[in-house]
Amino acid sequence: MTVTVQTACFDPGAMLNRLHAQQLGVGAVVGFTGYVRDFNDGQDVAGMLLEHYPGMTEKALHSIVQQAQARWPLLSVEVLHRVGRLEPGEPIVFVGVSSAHRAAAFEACHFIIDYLKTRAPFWKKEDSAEGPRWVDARESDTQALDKWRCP
Amino acid sequence: MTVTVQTACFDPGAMLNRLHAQQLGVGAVVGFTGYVRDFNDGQDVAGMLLEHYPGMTEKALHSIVQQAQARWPLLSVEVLHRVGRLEPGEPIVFVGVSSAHRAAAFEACHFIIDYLKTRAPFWKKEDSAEGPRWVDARESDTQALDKWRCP
Amino acid sequence: MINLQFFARYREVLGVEQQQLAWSPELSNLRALRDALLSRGEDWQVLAEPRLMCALNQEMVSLDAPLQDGDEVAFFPPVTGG
Amino acid sequence: MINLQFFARYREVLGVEQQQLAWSPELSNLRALRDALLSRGEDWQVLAEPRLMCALNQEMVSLDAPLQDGDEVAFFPPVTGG
Repeated sequence: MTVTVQTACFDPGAMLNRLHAQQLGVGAVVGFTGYVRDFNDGQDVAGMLLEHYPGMTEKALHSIVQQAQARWPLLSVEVLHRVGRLEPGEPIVFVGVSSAHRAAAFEACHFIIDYLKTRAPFWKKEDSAEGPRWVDARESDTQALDKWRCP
Repeated sequence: MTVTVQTACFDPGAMLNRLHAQQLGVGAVVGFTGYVRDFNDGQDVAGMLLEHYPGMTEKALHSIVQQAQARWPLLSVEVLHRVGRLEPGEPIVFVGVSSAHRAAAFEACHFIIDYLKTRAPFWKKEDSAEGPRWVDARESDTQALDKWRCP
Repeated sequence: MINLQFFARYREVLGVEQQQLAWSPELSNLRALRDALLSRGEDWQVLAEPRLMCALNQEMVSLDAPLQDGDEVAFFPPVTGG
Repeated sequence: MINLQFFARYREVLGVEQQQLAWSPELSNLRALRDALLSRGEDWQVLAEPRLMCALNQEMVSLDAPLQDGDEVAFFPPVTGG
């Protein structure tokens, strides 16, 4: 398991390929990449600044990955999240999971990004034509957690 | 949308990166890669031969992708499946989807591989210590389709 | 004419990959065609498997699908790609 | 001592990023600490927002979490990463 928080840009394809390297028990790899869009909540976005809570960020991400590992049989997990200045089209976050079978890989990857969205201390400030604005949390991100509640 | 059936090996990371290239409306990319494992159904696997139904294969894959596009708002879709001789550790299949938001990308990618598993005319013949054997279809792959039935 | 095709284990058991077959009105659907093939001998009983899959003109269909002269028909075991 | 931190919009509104605060037994939990901060003036009413989030020693907790001398406490708006 690797958790990385960095300002530098990264190559999602290279992250994806790391999840298989040399592991002949891996049958399925699922990777999620989040990108900066040029449009959000009805406004053009010229870029953004990503703030975080150093120290807590890494702890929160490790905790989320550990919850996923306790719930699904995973072989490896990679989480990378950028902070600082980002331009439209750049990748923000990568979550990749490998497993023997696909259902575990899909569910664990989706679980990790859903929890990251509501539990990891990152905040986006977008540059729009009307000046910078803090992005509002989406109710839909909180609702997304409902599907992971144990029955 | 691109659907490819080929004997040559491929680079999952390069496939993943193609799903974003130049599209500033893409917020989420989800990629699934299936690999040849060195072990299946209790036996070591030394490699496999993948047979398919040329002509129907491409039609079936296009049809599955079109169903996904009708159900979720997708920006691009890439499906690649290999045929012929494959060694343990090699990638067999890649399904990648891009969308503005993550839920659509996760669900569509998972839907496409679930349908591919039960609806696209591919057959695996594994080389094991006891000689070659045709892989049996899994009941769990048929059951996996249940989650995609419309309520 | 019906263009018949067999894949994977069925292809191996039958020793047949492709075959032309004269169409006749009794071959009204894929089930009638399958039943006619069963009468060919022991190897052909593989087509009686409950999980038999079939395609008509390269689309998966059930054995109830109607058959016409000129159709391409394929029989195969459950698919195992991905 | 309590090590107080504010992030994102709260940091900007309050003009404070980090602050030390003397601990006392009345500051029994995070809610008591938050309420004490509200009395500092108008800007501080931002901490009355119903969606206020808080962390105690870098773990997300509710306002009911008990507070001890030496703790690190952070207040911030709902997170928006990913």
